[in-house]
Amino acid sequence: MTGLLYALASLGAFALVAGLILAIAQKAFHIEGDPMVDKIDALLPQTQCGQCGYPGCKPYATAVAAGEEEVNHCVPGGERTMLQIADLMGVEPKTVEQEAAAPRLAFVREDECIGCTLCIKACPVDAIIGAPKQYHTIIADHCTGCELCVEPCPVDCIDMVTKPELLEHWSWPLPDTKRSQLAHERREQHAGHV
Amino acid sequence: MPAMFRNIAQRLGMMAHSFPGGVHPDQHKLTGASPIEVCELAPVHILPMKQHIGAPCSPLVTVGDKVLRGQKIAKSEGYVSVPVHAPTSGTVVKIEEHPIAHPSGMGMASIFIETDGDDAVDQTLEPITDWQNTDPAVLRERARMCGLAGLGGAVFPTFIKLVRDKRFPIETVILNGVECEPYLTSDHRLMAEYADEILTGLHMIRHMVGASSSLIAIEDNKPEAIAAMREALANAGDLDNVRVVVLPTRYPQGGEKQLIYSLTGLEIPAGKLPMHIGIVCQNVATTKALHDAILLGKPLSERVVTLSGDALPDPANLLVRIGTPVRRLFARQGLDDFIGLQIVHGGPMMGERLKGPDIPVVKSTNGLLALGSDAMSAAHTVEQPCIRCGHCSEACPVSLVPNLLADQCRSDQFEKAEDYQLFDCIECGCCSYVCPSNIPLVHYFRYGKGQIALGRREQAFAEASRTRSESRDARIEREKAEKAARRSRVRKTHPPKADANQSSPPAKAADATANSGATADSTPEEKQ
Amino acid sequence: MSLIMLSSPHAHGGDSIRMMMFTVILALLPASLFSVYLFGWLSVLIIVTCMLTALLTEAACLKLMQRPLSALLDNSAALTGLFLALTLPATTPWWMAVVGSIFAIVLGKQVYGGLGHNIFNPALSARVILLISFPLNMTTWIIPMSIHMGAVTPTVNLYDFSQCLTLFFGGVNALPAVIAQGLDAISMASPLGQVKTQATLGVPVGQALAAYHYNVLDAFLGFEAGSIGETSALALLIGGIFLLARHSITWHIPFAYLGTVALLSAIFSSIAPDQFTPPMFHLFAGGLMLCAFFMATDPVSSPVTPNGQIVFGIGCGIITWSIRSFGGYPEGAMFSVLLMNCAVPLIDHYFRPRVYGHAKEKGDS
Amino acid sequence: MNKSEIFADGFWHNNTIFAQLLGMCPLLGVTTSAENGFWMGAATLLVLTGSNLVVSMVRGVIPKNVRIPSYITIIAAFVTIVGMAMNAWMHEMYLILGLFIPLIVVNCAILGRAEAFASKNSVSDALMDAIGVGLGFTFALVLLGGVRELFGQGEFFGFNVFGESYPDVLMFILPPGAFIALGFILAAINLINRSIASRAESRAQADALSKDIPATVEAQ
Amino acid sequence: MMKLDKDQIRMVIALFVVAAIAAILLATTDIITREPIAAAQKAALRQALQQVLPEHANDPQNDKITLANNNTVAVIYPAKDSAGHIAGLAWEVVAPDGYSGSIRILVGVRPDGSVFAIRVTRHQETPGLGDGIVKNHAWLASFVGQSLGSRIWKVKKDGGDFDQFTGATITPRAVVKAVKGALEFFKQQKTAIFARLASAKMNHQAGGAHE
Repeated sequence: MTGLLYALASLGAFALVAGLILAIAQKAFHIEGDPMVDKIDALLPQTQCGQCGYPGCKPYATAVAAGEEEVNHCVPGGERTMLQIADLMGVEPKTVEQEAAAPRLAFVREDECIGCTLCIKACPVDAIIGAPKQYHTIIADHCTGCELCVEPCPVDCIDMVTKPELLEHWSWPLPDTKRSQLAHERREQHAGHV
Repeated sequence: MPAMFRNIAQRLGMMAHSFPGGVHPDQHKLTGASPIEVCELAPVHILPMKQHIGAPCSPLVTVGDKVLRGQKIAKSEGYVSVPVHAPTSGTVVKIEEHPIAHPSGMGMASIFIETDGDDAVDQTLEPITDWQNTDPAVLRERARMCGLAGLGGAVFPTFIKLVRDKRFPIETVILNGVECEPYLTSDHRLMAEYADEILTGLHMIRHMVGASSSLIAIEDNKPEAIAAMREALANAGDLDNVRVVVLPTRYPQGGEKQLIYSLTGLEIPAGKLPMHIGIVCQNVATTKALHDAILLGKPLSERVVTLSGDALPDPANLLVRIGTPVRRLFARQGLDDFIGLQIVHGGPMMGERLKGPDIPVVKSTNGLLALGSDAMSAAHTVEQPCIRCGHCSEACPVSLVPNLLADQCRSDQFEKAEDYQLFDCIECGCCSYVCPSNIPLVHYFRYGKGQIALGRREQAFAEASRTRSESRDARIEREKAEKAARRSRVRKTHPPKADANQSSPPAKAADATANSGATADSTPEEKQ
Repeated sequence: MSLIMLSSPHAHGGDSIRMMMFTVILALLPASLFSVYLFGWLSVLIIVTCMLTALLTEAACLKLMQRPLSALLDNSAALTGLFLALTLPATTPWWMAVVGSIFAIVLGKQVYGGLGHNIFNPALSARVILLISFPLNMTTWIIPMSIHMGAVTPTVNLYDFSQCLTLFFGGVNALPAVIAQGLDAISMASPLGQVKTQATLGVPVGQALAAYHYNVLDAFLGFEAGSIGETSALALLIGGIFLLARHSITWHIPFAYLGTVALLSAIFSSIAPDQFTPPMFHLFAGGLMLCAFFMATDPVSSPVTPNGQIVFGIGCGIITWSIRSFGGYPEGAMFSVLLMNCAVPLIDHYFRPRVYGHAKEKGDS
Repeated sequence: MNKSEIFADGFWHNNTIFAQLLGMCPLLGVTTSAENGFWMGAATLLVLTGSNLVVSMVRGVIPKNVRIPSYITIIAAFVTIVGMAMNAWMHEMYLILGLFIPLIVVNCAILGRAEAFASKNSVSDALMDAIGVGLGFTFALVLLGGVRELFGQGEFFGFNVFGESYPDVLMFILPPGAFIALGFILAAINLINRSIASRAESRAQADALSKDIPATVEAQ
Repeated sequence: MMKLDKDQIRMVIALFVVAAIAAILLATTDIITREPIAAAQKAALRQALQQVLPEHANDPQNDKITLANNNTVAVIYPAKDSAGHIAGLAWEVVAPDGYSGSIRILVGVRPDGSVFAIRVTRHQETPGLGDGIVKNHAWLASFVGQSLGSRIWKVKKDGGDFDQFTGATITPRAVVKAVKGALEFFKQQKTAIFARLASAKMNHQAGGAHE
């Protein structure tokens, strides 16, 4: 019987002390604030396309950082961005459902443009210049290819065109050897599996 | 101990310094003794709008224009750029995209000139005979106007290097006559046949940059060139000012960094240029072209090209007008059928393999090789696993560890590759040359560099987009606030009527205006 | 003309894995031949069995992984087999040679991804697996050239093919009883083993070596107990010099390795000659020469850069000498190489050469 | 998830050893023979059952912040009880496994199940999970112990398999052998899983096809 | 001092309750298993003693004596025949210099100072090599009947009379040394031991009378 008492006393006392320490620690080390938003925002491609269901990259980053949104909704960022965010957040990667098309540019057929400025209002990065009743032009270097200007256009004069490949921007592909193909496959497998 | 040996060797005049690594490929200098032949004019010359490192040019002529030899037909768009000149007289027949010597096989806007056969020369540029007493800045402008770019293969605009800068006084001018690539002999023949002109060119450079000493570096496999240069020096009585340095043959001694190290033992710090350590390095062909530009008033419209390769029946050194189609040159030397052959633009170590012979000779074309499948297949057999033998790092002239770098590039670990100084790779090809596993190391490095550049571009673009988006949001916010302020002002002066119907339309209008973006200021509502 | 993108260079020096491996096999020829001289047909049987098994195992692995069988021609499997054979004692039974070779190829090489991916030297890892699995067989040595030693009892004639064949495939029990007993008579400790045992009893080094009739010249030439290929420092040295001359290896690893062992043993044996063996003993004893010239320099599992190779060699030297002097095993050469193999990625990272144009950074050496 | 799915998940798909690679300490430490593996597995199974039951019962009561210390206390209590019982009634096995029994406390597999499953599921589900996971763990231990015993000593559960002349292969008895044998077992398990997956896939494809055919016929 | 709110007080209480329940369970188990554990330990020891002692009529564990000598404490289990004569003695010795850790050996000796049998009770030697000291019955048998004078108490490698197993020298060497130590201990303490045994017997008988 004394054994039972001893056990009770020692374990109980220990539990009490440990519980108190924990309780105090919880009060003392409570932290607030979240620098995660900026980190996630930095990973996003900043197309501001809204395909994630948020009005821009930053709002999406905020939602993801708050844990309210999955990491796989950035279509232009594709697999790579998803993996980076998942890595940063320490969550399980998810497949990106939509495949991002090749980077594209919006192009205004100027002779059809009526100068309504609706596309200018829609552009999230101010890449369209023009004034009312004037032709609008898209600054190719600024266009993120988000397609947000296509829908508002009342005369459907905006096309999405493939981004022209520039000689200066050309870069060597991986060598066409078995080995590099294998490496490539493994990378994809890895990305798909994780 | 090695330092002691080096001192002794130096005293014996055998070698100055030895850069690490390097290889000794078979020389194949088939055309070393072939005098330069003047190549006939082609019926059509094709001139790509960018033949140098830097910004491309824009055409000055339109279809149907008559041009004269040496006439400027495209002007440079930017500082690092030089104009393009007509190689002969004729008519501009079209301006359109045409393949160039680029690994992508992509084309570039090019001016096509149909030769009229007169070869009439544009006389606008006066020769500057009294160059010794001419302001270096004038000479420098002449070099730019004449479209001079490094003819050794790098085609960096020459005038940029020929500058006097008080912060970096130039002490030494180095003439690069090393020509370490196998097969190529264009510089070799140029030195053998135009030693005097090159020497004059060298003095022009010295005058322009204010250098006190100069060296002419030639590898010991070109005795004829060495003799010719020495003779020219003796004739000119220049023996004290200029020294011919004979270097033991080793690839890539012709690389600027390696050559400077070989001659002086100095390293160019990363990210710096030779001028930062008081050195200007010019290729002998460029020097000859500078001589022609200043003393003869001739813009750059022709160059010496070595046509060679184990599959070419009749190798030769040709003086070729820029813009001449390559297919024509090969045909001239007896090669019409390219099946099973590989055509290389430049030397076998650093040149680009062409996708076809339908490209023109450009300023960087120092050689054109037709290689039989044997020679090529040795270089491009199936890649085997790396056995980490370390031969690549032994051969690397900049002391990288190529096999680790290749692993990193292959597996897209670009940050690590940058940490391992991927961008210090000069793509000389020594590592691939010695690799027993036939790993295309240089290819992996090019892939890595390209991907890193792509990443940086994307990063910069995203950054710019973010800034634009944020400033747009801020502007909309500001406009909204201004609107609200104005409205409240209006309300104060004209208190709203009790009727709700009347108060809502202006509010809607205000919202619409707030969302109107770039042209908000000029929307009709705003003007009311 | 194909449209495959091929980068420069468009020339090649002509080196191949196949030739490199073949060069090493050639360099092992003196040691192999000398082992046949010392241990007769037993040596031939071990070498042939190991090389054949290694090749067959490699073929099976390639088949299993759906890789082209042409990879057999790169000579690496044959070399691994030969390496392993040379580290085995003369009395190794056939099944141990076979199991060892399979271990070498499967566990030492293919599980890591095949040629070029193994962290450890395959032959050495197999040898260590054999050592810890069958310690009795792996530490039983016989007197080399026992036929000339004037053995009193009749014993195995190493130059008699049928006797060797019976011993190799049937084991001791398959031999006539008289001969089997004689085998005991010609078994002896290796010099390192002798010193280690005596040291634990507190016998001074000099005394122990004298009792063993140790003789530096014999050790150098190889007339002492040990694995079939490791006894002759001379034969290995000839092979090593051949490799150096052919530029198959560089001087960094062997010199750093041997130098470190020599230096450490010189210092300590001059301080406490009764406890520590002299440098000459260390250099010619056990597998040091074999490891220094052939095992540690195995390209796949050694550092790439010269600086790294020197560090690697010094590390091997320190560990070898420490195990021999203080460890539980008499010989430490193989363990030291395997241990340093683990450190190779780190060494490669920290001992990169200074890149052209970059000032010397702190921590670089 | 129904009960059989919970069991299958714990036993195979999420097997502590083969899928999660947890609980390596007892795995590598005691599996020199199949019998040792079996009893270690049995001890773990008992502890796991007890802890899962209790944790599931108290899951609504324990505050989030002290759940880990509470679970550990519960697990430690069960481990000590099992240890005492083993000492009392299986003394010989206790002498062999004794060192490893207390270590069950820190077997992350058990805490992992308490945290990941029992604290979120009903008592009966938690019991099923404990049985599945525990049997899966036991299976893994017996398998590895069996392989090591078989190749190391030529025996299985003490019965001679390869005959008397089989030489003891010490590597399999020593710790390195545990790692190597485990590696090969994992490879084999992956191979089995892959073939199961590919068979399932081909079956699914066949199903899809058989569904498609009438549809297309109708369309025509 | 910080004030704890309700949540945190709940935390402390929950932890305490869990610990308390665990304590009760453990104490109960302890009470239940205490006797079976003692019995199991006794049985294990009895089995071991059976192997190292000659046939006896008594329970050696009941008749044990504790002999403190310098700083070692030896628990000695005597075996007595039906007549009450001492037929053999057993005690545990520790060989501290095993290959991996110490080895515990139960040494049984006859009253004349010769070994009756030895058994290794606990060791951590390398399986397959050093564990020959448990499995190699022929080797264990080579100790039987040997006394200090009848053998050179060293392994053969060191010039003694006992085999080492091939490949393992350290373990047998440690065992031989420990057994030799045990015999020497017995030789020195023989009279003391027998004296203690005799007195213990008296005590025991006296105690028995009281019961």
